[in-house]
Amino acid sequence: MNSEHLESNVEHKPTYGIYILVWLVLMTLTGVTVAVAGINFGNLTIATALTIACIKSYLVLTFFMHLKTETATFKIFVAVAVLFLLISISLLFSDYSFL
Amino acid sequence: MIFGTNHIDLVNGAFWFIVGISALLLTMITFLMIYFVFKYNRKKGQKAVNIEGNTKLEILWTVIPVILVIAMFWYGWVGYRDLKNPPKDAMVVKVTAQMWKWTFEYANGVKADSLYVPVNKAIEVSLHSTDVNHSFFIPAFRFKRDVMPNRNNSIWFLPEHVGKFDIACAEYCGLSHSAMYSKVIVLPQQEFDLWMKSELAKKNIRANQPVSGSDTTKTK
Amino acid sequence: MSTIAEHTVAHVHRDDEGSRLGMWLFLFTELVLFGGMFLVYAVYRYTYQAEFHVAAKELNTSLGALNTIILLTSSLTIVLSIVALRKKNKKLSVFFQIVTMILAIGFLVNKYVEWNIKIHHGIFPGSEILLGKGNGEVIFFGLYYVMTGLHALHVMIGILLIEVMTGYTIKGRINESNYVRLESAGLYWHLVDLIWIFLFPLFYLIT
Amino acid sequence: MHNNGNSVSFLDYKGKHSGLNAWILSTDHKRIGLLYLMSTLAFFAVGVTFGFLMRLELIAPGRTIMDAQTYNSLFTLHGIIMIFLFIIPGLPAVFGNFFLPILIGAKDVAFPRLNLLSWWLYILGGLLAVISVFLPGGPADTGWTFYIPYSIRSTTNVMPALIAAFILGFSSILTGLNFIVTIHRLRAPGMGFFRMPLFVWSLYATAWVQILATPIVGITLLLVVFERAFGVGLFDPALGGDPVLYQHLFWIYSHPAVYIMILPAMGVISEIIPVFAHRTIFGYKFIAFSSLAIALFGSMVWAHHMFTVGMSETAQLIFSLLTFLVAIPSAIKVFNWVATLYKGSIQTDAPLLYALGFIFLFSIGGFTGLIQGALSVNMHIHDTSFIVAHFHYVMFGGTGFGIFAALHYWFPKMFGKMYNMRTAKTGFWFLFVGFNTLYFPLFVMGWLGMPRRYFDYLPEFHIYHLISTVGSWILITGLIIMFTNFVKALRSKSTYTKLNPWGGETLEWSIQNTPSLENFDEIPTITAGPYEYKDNEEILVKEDN
Ligand code: HEA
Ligand code: HEA
Ligand code: CUA
Ligand SMILES: [Cu+2]
Repeated sequence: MNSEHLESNVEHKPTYGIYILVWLVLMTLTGVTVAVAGINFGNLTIATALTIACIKSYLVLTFFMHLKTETATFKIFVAVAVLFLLISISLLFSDYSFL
Repeated sequence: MIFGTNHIDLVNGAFWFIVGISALLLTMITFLMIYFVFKYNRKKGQKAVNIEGNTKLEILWTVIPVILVIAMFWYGWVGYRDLKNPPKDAMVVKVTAQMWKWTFEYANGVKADSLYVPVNKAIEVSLHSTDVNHSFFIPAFRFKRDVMPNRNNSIWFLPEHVGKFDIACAEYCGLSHSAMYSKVIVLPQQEFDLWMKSELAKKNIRANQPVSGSDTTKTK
Repeated sequence: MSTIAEHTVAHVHRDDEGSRLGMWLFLFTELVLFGGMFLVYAVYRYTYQAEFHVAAKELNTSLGALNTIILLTSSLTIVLSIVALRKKNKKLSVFFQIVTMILAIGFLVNKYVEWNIKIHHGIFPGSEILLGKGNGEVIFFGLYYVMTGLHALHVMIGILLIEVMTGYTIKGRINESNYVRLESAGLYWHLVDLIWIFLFPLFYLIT
Repeated sequence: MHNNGNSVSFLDYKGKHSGLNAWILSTDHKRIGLLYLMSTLAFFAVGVTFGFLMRLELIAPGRTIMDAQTYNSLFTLHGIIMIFLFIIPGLPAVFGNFFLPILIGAKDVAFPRLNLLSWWLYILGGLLAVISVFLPGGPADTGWTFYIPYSIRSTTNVMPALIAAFILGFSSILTGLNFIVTIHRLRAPGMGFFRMPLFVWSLYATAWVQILATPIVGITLLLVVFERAFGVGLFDPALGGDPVLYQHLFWIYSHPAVYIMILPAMGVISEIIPVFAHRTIFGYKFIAFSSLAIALFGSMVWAHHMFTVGMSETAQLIFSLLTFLVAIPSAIKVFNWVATLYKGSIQTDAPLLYALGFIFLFSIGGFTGLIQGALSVNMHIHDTSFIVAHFHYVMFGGTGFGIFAALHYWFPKMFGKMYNMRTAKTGFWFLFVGFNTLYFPLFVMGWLGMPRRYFDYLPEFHIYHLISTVGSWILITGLIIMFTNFVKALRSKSTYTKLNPWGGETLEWSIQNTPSLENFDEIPTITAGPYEYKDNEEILVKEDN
C-alpha cells in the first residue's frame, strides 16, 4: 500500500505544451458545435451536439483531470459512475419512448 | 383475450403458484436450519469440519431459482397482458376522481355516484382526476389503476356475476383517502336498462330547473 | 482544527492518492446530481420537442458561447497553475490561479446579464408572460433557471475553493511537494466545466 | 501527542476536549460510531412510538384515539424517521464506523473529520425533521414517498421534511465515500480483497449504492422544493409537468436504498454464522460477489413500485423481469448461510438466534417481494397492507433483526461488559413471536383488499387489525426486555475480560475490549482468510470448564 502511494506520487515531468494543445482543440470543437447547430440534420442535430460534447468531456477528463496518469482504479471508478447514469437513462426511456 | 373473472383466475393462479413454491422453499430452509442446529450442536461435543464450498452446489442453487423466477415472471405477465387492450364492443364509462369522491358518467351524459353496469358486458373505465393522484381499485375483480390529473389511464373488466362490489381508492390522496369508497353495482341487462331510463329522465328534469343541477359535481 | 492531535496520531503518513480518490467519489455525486436533472431534461425534451425549439430561440447563443470559452480557458489556467507549481514557479502558479478566479467571475457577470435580460422580458417561473406560453416552454425555462442556477452556485463555490488554495500557495502550505489540495480544487473546477460542456448545447444550440 | 494512547480504552482516552465535547468533537471512528448508535436509537424510539400509536388507532374501525390528519402525519413521520434516520444509518454508520477500520486492520477511516461532519449533518437533518412537527401547519402528511401533486398541494410543513431528507442524504453519501476510500487505501499489509471479512464486502457494495443513487433523490427532493417555492413546473401537472417522472426519479434512488438497508445486515449475518458454527463460511466468493450483484441489479428495478401508474408495456415487462432476477443473489446468500451450518460445531447464543431469525423473516419478506413483482398480482396487491407487511418483514424482520444480532454479537467488544444470555434469548422469542403476530395479518388483509395508508377501514378487516395490534404489544415487550438487558449490563460494575467470547477469527477479537484510540499496538500483517478455523479442540475444552 505504501509503495503504491509512493509510485503514484512521482509522476513524469509536467509540461505546459500538452495542456495548451488540448485547450486549442476544445476551442475549435466549441466553434464546430456552434457552427453545426445552425444547419438542421433533423434528429441528428442533437446526436452531433452530444457527440462533440462527449469528445470534449473525454479530453477534459483524460488530460485536465489527469485520468491518463492515474492508476486503473480511478478509470474503473469513472466507468462505474458513467455506467450507472447510462442504465438509469436507458431504463427510464423504456417507459417514455415506447409508449 | 382475457375476460374479467378470467383475469381474477389468472391473478389467483399466479398468486398461489408463487406462494406454493415459496412455502416449499421456506419450509426446506427452516427445516435444514433447525436440523443442523440440533445435529451439529456443540453441546454434543461436535467437531466442525471446514468446508470451503462446492461449485456444483452453487451452480445448482443459482440455476434452479432462475428457472423458478422466470416461471413466476411469465405467469404474472400472462395475467397482465390483456388488461390494457379492451374489446371493441366495450361500454365506456368516464370515471372522475376528486378529493374524496368518485363520479361516473355514461356516454349519454347520465351521471351517478356508484358504477352501475350490466352483467356479462365488457366495461371500459376511462379514468380522470381533477386534483391529485387516486387509484381505482376493485378488490373483488383483482385490479387497480392509478387515476392521475395529467394522463387519462383506462382499464377494463367483464363482470360475470350480479352483485355489489367495493370500489376503493388505493393511492394516498389526503385527509379522507380512507373514506373514498364507492360500489360497482352489477345488474341483469334489463334492470340496467330500466335504471338507465329513469336516470335519463331525472337528468332531463334537472336540465329544466338547473338550480339543483350542480350537486353531482361538488368539490371538497 | 478541533482534534488535529488525535487525528495526526491516527495518521502517520499522508495519502495523496487516497485524497484524490475521495475527491473523485465526491465528484461522482455531483455528476449524478446534475445527471438527475439531465434525466428530467431528456424526458421533457422528448415530450415537448417543438416547444423546446421555440423557447430556445429566446436564449442568446453568443452569450452562451462566450461563457463556454471563458470556462474552458479557466480550466486551462487552473491546470497550468499546478504545472507551474510543480516546476517550482510559485509566482506563476499564483498568477494562473488568480486568472482562473477572474475568468470565473467574468462567467458569473455574464450569466447575471443573461438572466437579467430574461427577467426584464418577464420570463421567469410564475410570471404571467411565461404562464401565457405553452407548457413545454414553461418547463424549458423552469429547467433553464434551475440547472444554470445550480451550475452558477457551483461556480461560486469553486471560486471560494480556489481562493483558499491561493492563500495556501502564497503561505507555502501548498508547495511543489504537497499540492494535492490544489489538485482537488482543480478537479472540482474541471467538473463545473464538464457540466457546462453539456448544458451549453442542450440549452443554447437547439433552435 | 502521546503515543501511549494504546492500552488506554477509547472510552476514557483524554483528547483535546473534555466532557461532552470529547464526544461530539471527536474524530475517533469508534466514538462517532457510538454517537450514531445513541442518536439512531433515540430517533428509533420516536419511530416505534409512532408505529405503536398507529396500531392503537387501527385497533377498531372509525376514530379511536386520533383524527385522520394526525394519523396521516404519523405514518409519514414514522416512515421518514424509520427510513432516513434509523434503518439507513442503522448499520453502516453505527457498526460500520466502529468495526470497519478494525476489521481491515486500520487505525481509523480515511477521512476522520469528514466522518464527524457526516454525523453533524445527520443530527441537523434529524432535528429539522423533528422540528417540523411543532411548526404551525403541522407535520407533513404526504407519506414518506412525497408523491406529486399532493406534496405540492399539501399545506402542512412538507418543506422542512424535504430539506431534512436532502441533508440526511448527504450525510449518508459522506459515510459511503469515506468507507470506499478506507477500504481501498487503509487495508493492513497482507489483507487482500479476498481476505476481507464479508461484512466489509457488504459495506463496500453499500457504499457504492450510497454514493451513486443518493444524489438522485437529493436533486429530486430539491426540485420539489423549487416546485413548491417558485412553481417552476417541472412536476406540477397544472403546468405540464409529469408526476410519473417524479415517481421514476424518486424510486431510482429509493429502490437501491432498500439494498442500502439490507446489504450491511446480510454482512453481519455472514460474520455471525461461521463464528457460531465455528467453521469456514461456505462459498466466500459467492457471498462476496452476490453483494456487488445486488448493488448492480438493485439499480435496475425501481419501476416495480409503479406498475399501476400505466407505464409502457415494455417498461412493465422489463422491470418485472429484472425484479425477479434481483432475487437471485439474495437466494445465493441464503443458501450459503444454511450450508455453513452443515457439519459445524454450533453454539446457540443470542447472536446466532437473531441471525437465524433474520434468515427466516427476511426470506418471508423476500418471497412476498417476488409475489409483488408478478405483474398481474401486483395489479391487485399494490398499495395494500400486503406491501406494508412485505417491507416490515424485510426492513425490520431483516435489517432490524440484523441490527439486534450485531448488537448482541459486538456488545462485549464495544463496551467491555456482558449482557445476561438467558434474558437476551427470552427477548428474542418475544420479538420473534410479536413480530409475526403484528405483521402476518397484514398479508392476509392485503390480499383481501385492505388498502394501505388507511385511517379507517371496513368492518370485515377488524379481526386482523385487532390481532396485529396485540402483536405490536408483544413486540414492544420484547424490545423492552432486550434494551433493559443491555442497560443492566452497561450499569454493572463488573468489566468483562474475555477478549474473544465467541471464538471468532476476525481482527476485532484479537484486540482489547473497548479498543484503544489506534485499535492496534502495531498494525498486524494478515496471513490468512477471515474464517480459517485451524482446529477447534480448545473451544470444546473451553465449553467444559
Ligand atoms: C430492506 C428493504 C427491502 C428489501 C431487501 C426488499 C427486497 C425486495 N423487494 Fe421490496 N420493498 C421495500 C423494501 C425492501 N424490499 C419497501 C420499503 C417497499 C415499499 C415502499 C413503499 O411503497 O412505501 C417495497 C416494495 C416492493 C415492491 C412494490 C410493491 C408495490 O408497491 O406494488 C416490490 C415489487 O416488486 C418489491 C419487490 C422486492 C423484491 C423482489 C425483493 C428481493 O430483493 C427479495 C429477494 C429475497 C428473496 C427472494 C428471499 C431469499 C431467497 C431465498 C430464500 C431463496 C429462494 C429464492 C428464490 C426461489 C428466488 N418490494
Ligand atoms: C425500519 C423501518 C420500520 C420499522 C422498524 C417499523 C416499525 C413499525 N411499523 Fe412501520 N413503516 C415503515 C417502516 C418501519 N416501520 C415505513 C417505511 C412505512 C410506510 C410509511 C408510509 O406509508 O409512508 C411504515 C408504515 C407502517 C404502517 C402502515 C401505515 C398505513 O399504511 O396505514 C403501520 C401500521 O401498522 C406500521 C406499524 C409499525 C409498527 C407497529 C412498528 C414498530 O413500532 C414495531 C415495534 C418496533 C420494534 C420492535 C423495533 C424493531 C427494532 C429494530 C428495527 C432495530 C433496533 C436496534 C437498534 C436501533 C440498534 N408501519
Ligand atoms: Cu383518492 Cu386516495
Ligand atoms: Cu423496490
